[in-house]
Amino acid sequence: MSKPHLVGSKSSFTLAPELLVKMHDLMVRTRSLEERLIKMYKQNDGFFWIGGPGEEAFNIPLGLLLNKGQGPKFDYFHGHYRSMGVLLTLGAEPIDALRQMKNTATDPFSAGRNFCGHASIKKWNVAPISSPIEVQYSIAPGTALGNKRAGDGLTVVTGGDAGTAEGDFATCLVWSSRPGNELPILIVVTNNKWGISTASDTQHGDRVIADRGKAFGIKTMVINGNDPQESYLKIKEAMDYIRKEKKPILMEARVSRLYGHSSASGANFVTNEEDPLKTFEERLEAAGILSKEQMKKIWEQYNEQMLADAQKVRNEPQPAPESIWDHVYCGQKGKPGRYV
Amino acid sequence: MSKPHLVGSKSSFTLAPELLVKMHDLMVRTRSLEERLIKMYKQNDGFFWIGGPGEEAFNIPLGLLLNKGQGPKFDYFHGHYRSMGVLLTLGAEPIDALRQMKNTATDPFSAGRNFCGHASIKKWNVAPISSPIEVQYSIAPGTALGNKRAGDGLTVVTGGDAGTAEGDFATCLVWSSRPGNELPILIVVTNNKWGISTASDTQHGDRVIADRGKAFGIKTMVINGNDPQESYLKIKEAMDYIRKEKKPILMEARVSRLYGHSSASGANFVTNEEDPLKTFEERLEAAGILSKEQMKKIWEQYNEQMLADAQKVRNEPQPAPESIWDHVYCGQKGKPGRYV
Amino acid sequence: MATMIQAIRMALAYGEQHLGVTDVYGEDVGPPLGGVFTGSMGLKTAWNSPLDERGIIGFAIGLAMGGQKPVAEIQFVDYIYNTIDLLKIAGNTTWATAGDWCVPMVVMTPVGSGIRGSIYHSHSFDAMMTHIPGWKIVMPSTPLDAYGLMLAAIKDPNPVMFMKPKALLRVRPPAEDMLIPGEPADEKVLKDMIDAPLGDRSAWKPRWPKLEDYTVEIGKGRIRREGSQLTIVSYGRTLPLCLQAANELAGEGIDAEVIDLRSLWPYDWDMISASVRKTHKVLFVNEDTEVTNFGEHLLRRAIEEFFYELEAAPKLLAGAHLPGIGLADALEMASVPQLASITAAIRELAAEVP
Amino acid sequence: MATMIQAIRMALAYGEQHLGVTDVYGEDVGPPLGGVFTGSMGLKTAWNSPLDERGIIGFAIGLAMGGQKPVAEIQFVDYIYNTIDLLKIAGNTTWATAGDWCVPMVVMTPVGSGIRGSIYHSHSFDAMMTHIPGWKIVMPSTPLDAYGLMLAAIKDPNPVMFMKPKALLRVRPPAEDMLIPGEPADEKVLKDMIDAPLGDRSAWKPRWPKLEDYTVEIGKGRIRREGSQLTIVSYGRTLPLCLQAANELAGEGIDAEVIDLRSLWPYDWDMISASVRKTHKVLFVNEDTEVTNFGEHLLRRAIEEFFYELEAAPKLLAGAHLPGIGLADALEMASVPQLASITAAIRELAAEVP
Ligand SMILES: Cc1ncc(C[n+]2csc(CCOP(=O)(O)OP(=O)(O)O)c2C)c(N)n1
Ligand SMILES: Cc1ncc(C[n+]2csc(CCOP(=O)(O)OP(=O)(O)O)c2C)c(N)n1
Ligand SMILES: [Mg+2]
Ligand SMILES: [Mg+2]
Repeated sequence: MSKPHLVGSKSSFTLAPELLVKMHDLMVRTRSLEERLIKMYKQNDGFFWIGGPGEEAFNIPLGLLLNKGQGPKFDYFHGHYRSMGVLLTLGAEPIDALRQMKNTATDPFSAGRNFCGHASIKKWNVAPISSPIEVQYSIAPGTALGNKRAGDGLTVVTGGDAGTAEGDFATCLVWSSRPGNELPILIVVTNNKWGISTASDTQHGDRVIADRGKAFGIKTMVINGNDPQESYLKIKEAMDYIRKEKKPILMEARVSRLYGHSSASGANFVTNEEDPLKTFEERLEAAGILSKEQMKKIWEQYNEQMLADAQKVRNEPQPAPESIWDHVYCGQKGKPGRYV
Repeated sequence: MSKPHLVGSKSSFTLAPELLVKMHDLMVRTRSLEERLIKMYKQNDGFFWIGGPGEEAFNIPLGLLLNKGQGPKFDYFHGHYRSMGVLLTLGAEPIDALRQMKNTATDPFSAGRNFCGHASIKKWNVAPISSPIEVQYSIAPGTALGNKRAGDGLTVVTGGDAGTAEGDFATCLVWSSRPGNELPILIVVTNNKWGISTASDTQHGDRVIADRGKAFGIKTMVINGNDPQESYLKIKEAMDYIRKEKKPILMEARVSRLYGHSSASGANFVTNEEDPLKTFEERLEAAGILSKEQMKKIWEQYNEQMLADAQKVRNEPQPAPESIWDHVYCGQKGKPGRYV
Repeated sequence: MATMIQAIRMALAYGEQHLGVTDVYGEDVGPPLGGVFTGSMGLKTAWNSPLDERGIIGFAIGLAMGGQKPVAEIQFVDYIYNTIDLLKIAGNTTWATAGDWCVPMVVMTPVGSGIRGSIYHSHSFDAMMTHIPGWKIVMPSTPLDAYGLMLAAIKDPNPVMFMKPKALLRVRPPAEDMLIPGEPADEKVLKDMIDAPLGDRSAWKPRWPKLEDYTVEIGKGRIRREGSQLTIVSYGRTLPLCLQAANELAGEGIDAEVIDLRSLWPYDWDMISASVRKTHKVLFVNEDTEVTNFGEHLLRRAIEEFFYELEAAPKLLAGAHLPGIGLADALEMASVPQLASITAAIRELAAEVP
Repeated sequence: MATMIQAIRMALAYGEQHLGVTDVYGEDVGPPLGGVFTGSMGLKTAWNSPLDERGIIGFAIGLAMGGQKPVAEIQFVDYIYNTIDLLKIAGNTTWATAGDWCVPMVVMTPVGSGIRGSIYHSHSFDAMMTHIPGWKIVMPSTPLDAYGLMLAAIKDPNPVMFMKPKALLRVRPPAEDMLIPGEPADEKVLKDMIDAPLGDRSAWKPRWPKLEDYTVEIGKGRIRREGSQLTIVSYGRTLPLCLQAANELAGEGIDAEVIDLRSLWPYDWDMISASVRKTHKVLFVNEDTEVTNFGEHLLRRAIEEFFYELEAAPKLLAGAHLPGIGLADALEMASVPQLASITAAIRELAAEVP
């Protein structure tokens, strides 16, 4: 990929142009992947699509700010099915997401077992993404305690707004704020104001979800997750506080849901929500940081790459039936007897 | 029981003396019952004791203010294992509590099946008290919706402070405050600062539990549950609001735990917590409403009654083994086949 | 000629109109969606709940106690596992109170494999559910039975678990089934009356047919095929496969009786007994994982009562004892009974000689 | 001569000192109480958690993923039923990630009847737990086995469910058991070293004996009595009762073999097979409710493999299929197997002739 030329001019940005360009690149890459996944679904190259288009302006900064590595000295990330942007930013390869979409044997996240977007990357402390809403909030405090014991690492957990109605969200607040045993954890709610077909204002008396942290003495933040610069700065501020104080923060990020809930609701682009990538591109152009031309090229490159990758994946093998017996237990392969 | 003579003098009370005398009477009755239950346990007339000594100053006013009856036009009460004072105030007979303690066949609450204090009185909308902590908070909003549809009834749910760490407490807040579908429910936490052996300030970042309602727009109150007058006035205020507005209130009542957690921790009187009944008696005497003599007599009468009742219960039959098959299903008795 | 999901929807409409159903609710159950499988589209008492399964079950118990008649939905049974304590409470309240309270509530939830649902949209629940006393448990395999069992569930004064086999929700009824009393014979006419249009449906209202009462008694199975040589007992998704296998094997001279259990608890032991006493061979088929499986209970009971009459070891064909069902075709196929494995199991049983 | 609860405590102390256990936690697990059954008294990593079972299990998964080695307690198994989804996640994480993550955690929890625990302190969990793939599951019936199984559980890289039979926690070891390696022979000496005093214990510290490694391999049963005429397979509370019944019945000329399964998953099928192939009769005993019961799985497998070798119908003796165990003596006695019912079942099986 050729480096775009940086135009140093007046801008509405305070972040360095290099960083903005990098974020833009990663956002396009992520969106391009999601759109390829949707196409695969529509072309019958996968049974189900769910993903994060509309959350790039939050997910990419988050991925950039995570301290990547394995074990409790490094940050843990407990994401959900809209988190692929975070993972790509950490360094995951788009083709691996396509593999999971196509449930190939080569899918490194689940060997063809799990839905697309349900990744797992232990070497970078990316916890397995599983379908049940909100359980990650009961689990994440555990890795945060590991972090606290090992040094300056922290744990990030994310999930949607509707899911905060599950008790696990409260569990996360309780376990993260035990007096004298506060945990270094960034508790994120990506609020798109929907749970599938259900509008949040019909269900949530807690109109500002972040306010739920206050009773626990947890510092709270509400941010515009559609603005990558604001996201970057606020996540950084939050992480600095958490690493230093070893205390939780509850952050609500307002985001968009650009292709509806999932393929079950059609996976078509919606026009009545802000597209954070479009907004960002307008600002980048206005600030003279990237030209329309340059951005178009980036899009084209990624779109081509995704298409090529998808074609490659199409020819990869499906998992063998007998593979179902592998990995019931740690390190186990094959079926030793009547049962594993 | 002979009516005590009312001395009308200056007092720290604003409630009518008749009401204060009635509350005192019911508080003594409740305490006397609990102390008899503890004695029964210690004399091997029961396997386990748990109860509410220390919560009378809250429970009796609550019982007095409930609108008793069957069905959604009337108030529902979802209590827990420290709620016997509420039930006695509604009109339950102490001897029935002794029967449950002794797990006799005559135990009207569970026919010898459940622990003492685990009552159920459908004819007065008293929901079954069950052992699992906090589940009543997930259940109570349902009866509150029944209330809302039927008229001016409301639902009261109570439980301890430690139990609010369960997700069910959050569930109760969520379901009670859905915008446009708020429920007429009084959500009570009786905070004695303990969960068995665990001090609440070691576990609860939410130092004021009632604050958890605020994010949901739920009106909150923190009251001195050791003061029967304050309890009465505040519960009344809360109920008036709920009946009128059809909206929830979250009330935290600070109470004492006077005999430890249960018989498992010895069930011995603790001296380092306020005894609300003792405080009340001192105030009643100071106000000239009841004399020491009068109060002593009330105690004696109840203590005698409880003893006599306990002796009676001792001779009542234990449940028959084959009774286990009854009531698996609504209205069913006996074992029709290989299985019920 | 309703599909099963239409039949369920009509039963709920009948329930609202005639049986006092007050609330049909759960995640995305109300407008605009009307359920992820359209099971509650257009119902007048349907509403969307918070995303909180514990709340959904708890609320149903409360509604039942509060004089209401709820039908609560868990969107996928895969998400019911944080509510087992509440299901137990619904099931033990009458017993624990020595009959004081009854808990008349219905929980409905899609179960099983068949839609490439991967790890969390493929669960079966028959094993755990039959281990929870105090409930009645049903699972239809035809639209008519779905209608009749839903009405029975609504009328029952106890908690009833209504399991909807995902794979069969859009399948047409078998030829031998009569119409649901009141439904138009033409499926297009029906669709026009009760299915919401695509796109904006805010102004849409269903026109329910003049539905009639029709109850399938809980606890009664149904012989879907009579046979003399062996008995197959199944329910839900695997039932039509058993039937198909039995019909196909008839050509090989294997004459199998196929029982649709329909009610898992209480279950129709009289029907199973009579059949096994006739055939002396029995195969139990379901798709839950096979360890501590409800079919093992039925098999144990068969052993208890017919050990000396059996002419072959009774068999269970069930799902692989694995943590999940994988997404890829081959994985799902290898994990739960399919036509081929059912056919093989029947053949094997038929061939077994003592 | 430790009791089982002392043995567990010593195993946890050994685990802290030598096996990297970082957290022993749960409700009232830390000081001052050290567990409602004293199982974690004096442990240096023991701490009290919020009253939140979902939090306890979720946190354990997180700790395991975060490089820690947790032993989490659910105070009574009766309160585990709102965490089944999380137990399933602990059990499916390795499989769902195709081996990427392992989840090395131990959950310990008291199970079963025997203390007049009424409806919510008497639950058994073997049926539901064995229906959750991906776990290992153990339940000792002697102090030595408890010690050895706890060390095995801690060393295992998978989630392990350690069920503590409530009724046996304070029982002394059987005569044939050796001492736990390192423990003093005199129970008073041991008590003095590791049991906290009554009253104020804020200054108290345990003096742990110089404990040694001793592992009971998960998946291995133990023949507690050799016999030739029939096989009894049990575990937990009912095991000593089976043993007592077998010993008493020896006088009547009934020679029963008694297998303590010890591990429920994986279980020692080799041991069961060898025994049944010898005796041709088998009785499975446990106290969980009898419908969709783990003993039904074992019985089904026996039928699958030995149908034609059995000289009597294999039997299951288990708990009544009821919503709870009642408080009154007579109710508890009538609900779960006791010495009398076990004895009767053995007699009946011994007398059965084809
Ligand atoms: C426990 C559970 N219940 C239900 C579902 C089905 N489901 C999948 S996504 C979803 C809505 C989630 O909404 P929200 O938490 O706001 O996240 P969003 O999808 O809007 O990002 C539901 C109900 C599930 N996956 N898990
Ligand atoms: C779900 C559940 N977990 C654990 C227990 C065991 N238990 C009984 S009472 C109790 C402490 C309750 O504390 P709190 O809620 O503050 O009420 P309190 O007893 O102090 O009134 C515990 C842990 C239980 N009954 N239910
Ligand atoms: Mg959302
Ligand atoms: Mg308390």
